[in-house]
Amino acid sequence: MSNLQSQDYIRISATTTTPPSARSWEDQVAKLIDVTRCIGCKACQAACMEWNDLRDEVGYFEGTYDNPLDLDPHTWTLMRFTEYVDDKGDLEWLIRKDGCMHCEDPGCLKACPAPGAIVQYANGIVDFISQNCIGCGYCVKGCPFNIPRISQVDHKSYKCTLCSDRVAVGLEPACVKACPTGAIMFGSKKDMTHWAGERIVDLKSRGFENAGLYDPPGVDGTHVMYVLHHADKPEIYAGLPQHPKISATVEFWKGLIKPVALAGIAAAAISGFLHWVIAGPNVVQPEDEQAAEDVLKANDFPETGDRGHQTEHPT
Amino acid sequence: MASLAPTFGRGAMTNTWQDIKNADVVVVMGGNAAEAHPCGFKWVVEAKIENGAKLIVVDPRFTRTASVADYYVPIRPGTDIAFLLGLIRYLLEKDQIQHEYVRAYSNAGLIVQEGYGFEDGLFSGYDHEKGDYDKSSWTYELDEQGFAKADDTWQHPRCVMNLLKTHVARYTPEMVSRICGTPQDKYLHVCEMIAATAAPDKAMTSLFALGWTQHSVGSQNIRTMAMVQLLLGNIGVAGGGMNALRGHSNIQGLTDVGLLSNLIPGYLTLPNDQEKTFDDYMKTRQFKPLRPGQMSYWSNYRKFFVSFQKSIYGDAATAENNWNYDWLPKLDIPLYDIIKAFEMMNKGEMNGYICQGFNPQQAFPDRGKIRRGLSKLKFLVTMDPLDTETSRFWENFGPQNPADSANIQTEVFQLPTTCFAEENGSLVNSARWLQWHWKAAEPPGIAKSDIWIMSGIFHRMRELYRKEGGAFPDPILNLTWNYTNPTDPNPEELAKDMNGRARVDLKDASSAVSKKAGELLDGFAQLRDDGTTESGCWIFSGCYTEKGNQMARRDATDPREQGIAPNWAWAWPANRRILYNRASADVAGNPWNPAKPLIQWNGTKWVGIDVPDYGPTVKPSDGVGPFIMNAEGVGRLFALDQMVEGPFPEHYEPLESPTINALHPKVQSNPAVRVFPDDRADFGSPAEFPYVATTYRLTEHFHFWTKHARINSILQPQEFIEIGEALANEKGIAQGSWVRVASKRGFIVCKAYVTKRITPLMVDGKATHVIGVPLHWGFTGQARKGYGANTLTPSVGDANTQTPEYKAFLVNIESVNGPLV
Amino acid sequence: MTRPYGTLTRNSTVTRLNHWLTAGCFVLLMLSGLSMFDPLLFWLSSLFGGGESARAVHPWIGVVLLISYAGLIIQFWRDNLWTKDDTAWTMAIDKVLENKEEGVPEVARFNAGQKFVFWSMALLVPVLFFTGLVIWEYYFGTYTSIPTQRAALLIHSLAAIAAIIIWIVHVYAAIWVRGSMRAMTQGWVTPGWAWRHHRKWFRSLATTGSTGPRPNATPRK
Amino acid sequence: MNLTRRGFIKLTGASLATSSLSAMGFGGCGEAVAELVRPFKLTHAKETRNTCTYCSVACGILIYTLGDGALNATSDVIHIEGDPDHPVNRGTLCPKGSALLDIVHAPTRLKVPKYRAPGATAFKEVTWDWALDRIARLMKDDRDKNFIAKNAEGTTVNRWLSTGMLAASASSSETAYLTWKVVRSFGMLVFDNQARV
Repeated sequence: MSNLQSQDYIRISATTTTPPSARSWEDQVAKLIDVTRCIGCKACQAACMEWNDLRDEVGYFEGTYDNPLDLDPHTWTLMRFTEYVDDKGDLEWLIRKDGCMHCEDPGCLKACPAPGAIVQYANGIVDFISQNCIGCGYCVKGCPFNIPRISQVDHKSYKCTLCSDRVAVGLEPACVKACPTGAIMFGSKKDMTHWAGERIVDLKSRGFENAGLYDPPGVDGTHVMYVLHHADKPEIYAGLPQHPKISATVEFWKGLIKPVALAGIAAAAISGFLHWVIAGPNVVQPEDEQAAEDVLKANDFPETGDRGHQTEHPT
Repeated sequence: MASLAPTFGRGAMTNTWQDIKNADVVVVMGGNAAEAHPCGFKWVVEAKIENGAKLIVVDPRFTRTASVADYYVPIRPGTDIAFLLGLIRYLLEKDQIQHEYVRAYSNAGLIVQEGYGFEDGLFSGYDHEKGDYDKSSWTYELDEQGFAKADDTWQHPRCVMNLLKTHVARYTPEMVSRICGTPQDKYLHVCEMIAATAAPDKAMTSLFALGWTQHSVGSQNIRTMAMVQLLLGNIGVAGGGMNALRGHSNIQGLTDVGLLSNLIPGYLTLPNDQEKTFDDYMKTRQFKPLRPGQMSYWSNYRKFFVSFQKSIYGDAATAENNWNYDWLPKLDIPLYDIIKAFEMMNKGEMNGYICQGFNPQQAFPDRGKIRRGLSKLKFLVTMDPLDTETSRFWENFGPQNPADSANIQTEVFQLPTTCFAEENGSLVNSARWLQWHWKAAEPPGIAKSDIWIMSGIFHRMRELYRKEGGAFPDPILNLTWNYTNPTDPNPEELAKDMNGRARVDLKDASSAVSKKAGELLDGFAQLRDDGTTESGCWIFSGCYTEKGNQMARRDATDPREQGIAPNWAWAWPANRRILYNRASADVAGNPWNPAKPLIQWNGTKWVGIDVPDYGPTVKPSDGVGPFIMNAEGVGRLFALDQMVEGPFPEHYEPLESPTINALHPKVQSNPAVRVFPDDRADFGSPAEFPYVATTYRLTEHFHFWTKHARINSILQPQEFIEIGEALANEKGIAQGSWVRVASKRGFIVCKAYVTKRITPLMVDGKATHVIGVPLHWGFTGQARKGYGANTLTPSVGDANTQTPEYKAFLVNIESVNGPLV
Repeated sequence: MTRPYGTLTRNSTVTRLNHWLTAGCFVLLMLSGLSMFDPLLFWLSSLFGGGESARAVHPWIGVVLLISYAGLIIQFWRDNLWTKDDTAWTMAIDKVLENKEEGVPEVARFNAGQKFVFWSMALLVPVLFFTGLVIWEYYFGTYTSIPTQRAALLIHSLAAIAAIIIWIVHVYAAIWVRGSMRAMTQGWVTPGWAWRHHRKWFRSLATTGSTGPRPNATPRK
Repeated sequence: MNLTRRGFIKLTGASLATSSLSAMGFGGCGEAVAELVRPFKLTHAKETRNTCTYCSVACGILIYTLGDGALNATSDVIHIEGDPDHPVNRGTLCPKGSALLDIVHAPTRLKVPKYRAPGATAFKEVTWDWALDRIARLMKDDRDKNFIAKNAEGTTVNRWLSTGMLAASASSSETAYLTWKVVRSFGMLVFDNQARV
């Protein structure tokens, strides 16, 4: 494995600046979340808050172990608990660490209108650069996993950075380091995929026939992947989407209609210009004035005050 | 651990945390390792992944540990002994025991004397008046030399093996299921999985914690599994053991250093009133071997004791004054434990109490009684980094602490202390490792270390006694205090005190000087009983030697990656990482499991990756047993007189139980348990309180500390209880709604978590509901204000250790509209 | 106000102020909206002091536009009701475009093109407003599902594009038909202008003796 | 590394136009790109090895403090994470350990000694000297009054039962040893720790 640091970028939101390409030694990274090893202890959540200096408000117990209740600008990763009764009638406590999936084809970045507010580094990390964020919320609509959250305080969008600051100096993300049971692993995407394969063999030997890797092709794969006991039913893990991809609505909005709309606007303007050139202005003629005067007279149109203050004869 | 010592000789976790990865089967029962010890639990996950291990979880609730288990079975709180004795019956009936191991390394073949018996729930010698046993019949039949008689063929009707068979015969699968509520097929499946580790090269580890200790039969819970492990040959081997997962960072250390009512550092014990003289005292402690040729290491007791007295009293302790034996306080009762202390407070028998880093207002049973007790004190001193409930017990916080300040005459001192980040020192972890840590920052404000504060109190007391005289000032005036800075001794000096040093030039057998006067000792083998050595805690001897601070070692090298890391920090005793590791090899000294040997005999000495828990050159043919602390050299299936309620475990119902004891209705609960009359009056009946409650930790919190930390308060913000869907439906309790949970002693009003993870159990044909009560909340800190689980718990303890019965008691529950204001 | 002798009032002062408020809002919305629509046009946000302020101010301008346009609707709706003549006028649009209005049905106060602009905007402005509310993150971000917001964004964009194109037509028409701009700036037109472009309207004023913008209720004598 | 996978954005006339606009001062693309990752916060922080204060797994931790220890710098804990060298935790920490920073800096950490007089409804701040003098006075008076030198049978028992102590499970063994010495030199028997709860 070569260097995994977040040095170069391969995509920047809303800009056409060419990404640098001379350095080609960067490998793509991945975080592998092995749900089957996870005990739901929330160490990842705590480590994330501690490292990233995030402190939410202290909430309330709301009839679930999910605390806080949802991702928010101060909660970039969240354990979601599901009590699931399997086909055999046995209880399984499915616990999934939710957070940014770092899509290879990031919908947030595609949707973002602010230049440089979302970048994708060469190692695959999709990062929000808060200084450039305008707070429009388009990333929220662009994301197929419902991850980014807009702060009501500073109107910036926030989500997991995959600890790009740690990765940049050669460290693993804070959640990965903390995870007590090794349910979160970090390395090159190639290595993580390989390791997931070994885990799946073990799980199948323990009776989980549908164990598998969640690396959805709809977004060209992700840099955060899951090992699931029931990969055939990802939705039982607190609604992990079966076939995530950037919404067709968003693709259309950020794709085809942009050039078509600009073309349409331009066409309208050009048509006007051409009409001007060809037909020219529509100007009132003296005959028109005369005809109008005749009508007015015929109707015995009253004199008005205005008429007494004539300063200019209409043409 | 007053259950492992009677069985194996020492009361501590036998193996290391990392060694768990060598297990073939991991049983988590009487604990919830994933929840309470996530970072230790990683080695269970490693065992599963790297060793193909199977994880079995037996728990009233489907816990976080269960969420990654291969097999989970439910059990009614407080019935573990029935489950495990049934397991022993299964193992004996199916002959799934490791024969050679049991024959050589347990007391299965020793013969018990004739007077011993068991009938209708009581062992021989019970005194109904006193509620106590005369334990004289619980012993071996001795021969002329004072050695126990043995029958290695197990033919003798009174050999331990046969007594055991008879004892467990009643625990049929039907009976187990009837008592525990565990479905029979699931129970038998667990038996089958566990029995597989009887093979010599297979190991099972038992991970347990307060889920076993916090019962009126807590010690016997553990002992029963210890017996299972002996029968399966799983003690002393890699991946085996009885792994008592201690709760607090230095609770092992505090126990090692003897900060309990009856202890002297190093598991020496204080004298009692009957031991009038030093000789009386020594008689019951210097255990002579009960079998020929055994080490019976406690026969060195005198060396440890004298060296200890020299350490704390120096020149004032002499042979002539019996090393100041009389300066030690004597006990008139077995223990002045916490339950007794608060009983005394409530009766007005106590005036002062010092709580050092301890929060009894939340942590002790029956919070109401605790508050009433503290209110009767003249003074209370708290030393804590945090603003504890105890230090504010007198302040009215509404229903969570309805104190009447004006009527509480207690003077309270709230002293701010340093925390871990602000001091040097060592902590002993569960696996007995003494690990040094370094100060990183200054404490906030003018907070001071506990060392500074205790020294301050001591110096002022000593000064007052010097000036004014008073009651028996001698021990105070003569306490050794040779520290560079007497007002703030540095931890390194204290560590050296515990390690011990030579007081004169020590000479070895050849009369050469082996240690110069004043030099630090290399280990407890150098201790002497003539006053020429001193050591503050003999089991720690070797932790700080002339070679430096061994506890600060940071070489993580792990030979064969077998989870020993012998050069990381230092472990007591003598840096042994796996206790009883002699038992990892067969009688001839060859490892049971050649793939994972710990030590083995190479013809001249014991070699391997661990320090032998054995004489390093003792030949296998000498027949010395692997349990060197025990007078018989073997592990005890029959515990002699070491346990107060019997040499074998027996199922007794919790003091508050929803059912009658199916085995012996006349002896419902532990007959040797101590209950104060006022506490007994506060026990509830199943008619009034029909549901079984159990209290526990959540992984997001640590006791009542982390509610002071913002992040942890975010992760679990508010007090709640857990109930199954069936009970919730019956009671009309909606998810996340408010409920009132009451016991005879008090009530809490909090949110309800309705879960599939708790299901009703069929106990004696009746559906029994369990209510889970997480314990972390209180009225100070960052989290939402709560009552605390111990508002509900009963003030009764384990008969041996007086550990409160937090894990099984009775409550009622009802839906309410909202919190009390 | 001083104005030439014999001219007719095409738009009252209130109407004109209302129009230009609407127009100003529209232009600002268009500029800020386009800056968020396509990265190519993000530089337009600089006109508002940057992307963040463009984002912040856009929905508020939208609220003003909605209210303002409602005012225009109240003033204009009756004169924009579609008639058979409008259909005929539309059929003869080629002649109109060639500036040959003879033979085209006489037009009342508004011609079919103007009515089209009016009713299009009357439809698009509320559409833009309500879809805008759905995607107004600060206040309404949590009230609707993300798929709803995605649809709203798409509809908002499409509606905006349509509105911009219609706006271009509207602006060009004002430039093309001389005198129209003044009708909305100073408010008056010459009788000849009225005769040429809105003859029916002109007749209604003449016969009722009104100087505009609307005929009097009863014909003179 | 597959270059084609890197998804280069193609240069188009439009992008040239944008670039020119940027060059003219419109838009913030140039500045945007300069803002890459958040600076690593521990580059020169002092690292101290310590042990987690909670459970008995005794995970190794690294405490990072502000400043390099120079005399003129006031040090403060800024971050705590797992010690990767530690054989048990190997760098991992549980949710309590991961949040140790918040217990070090808890708003409810005590900073000064406080005293509550009998019947009072609030604490008041006191000096260490005052507090320790008062405690010693109360203890000595109680000990002198209630010390039991001999029991009813006349056996020397030298015990003091009317004042008790609970010792801290998170304090070091060295603290524990010193505490033991002090407490037993007084003859105290009502003495316990968290081993039971």
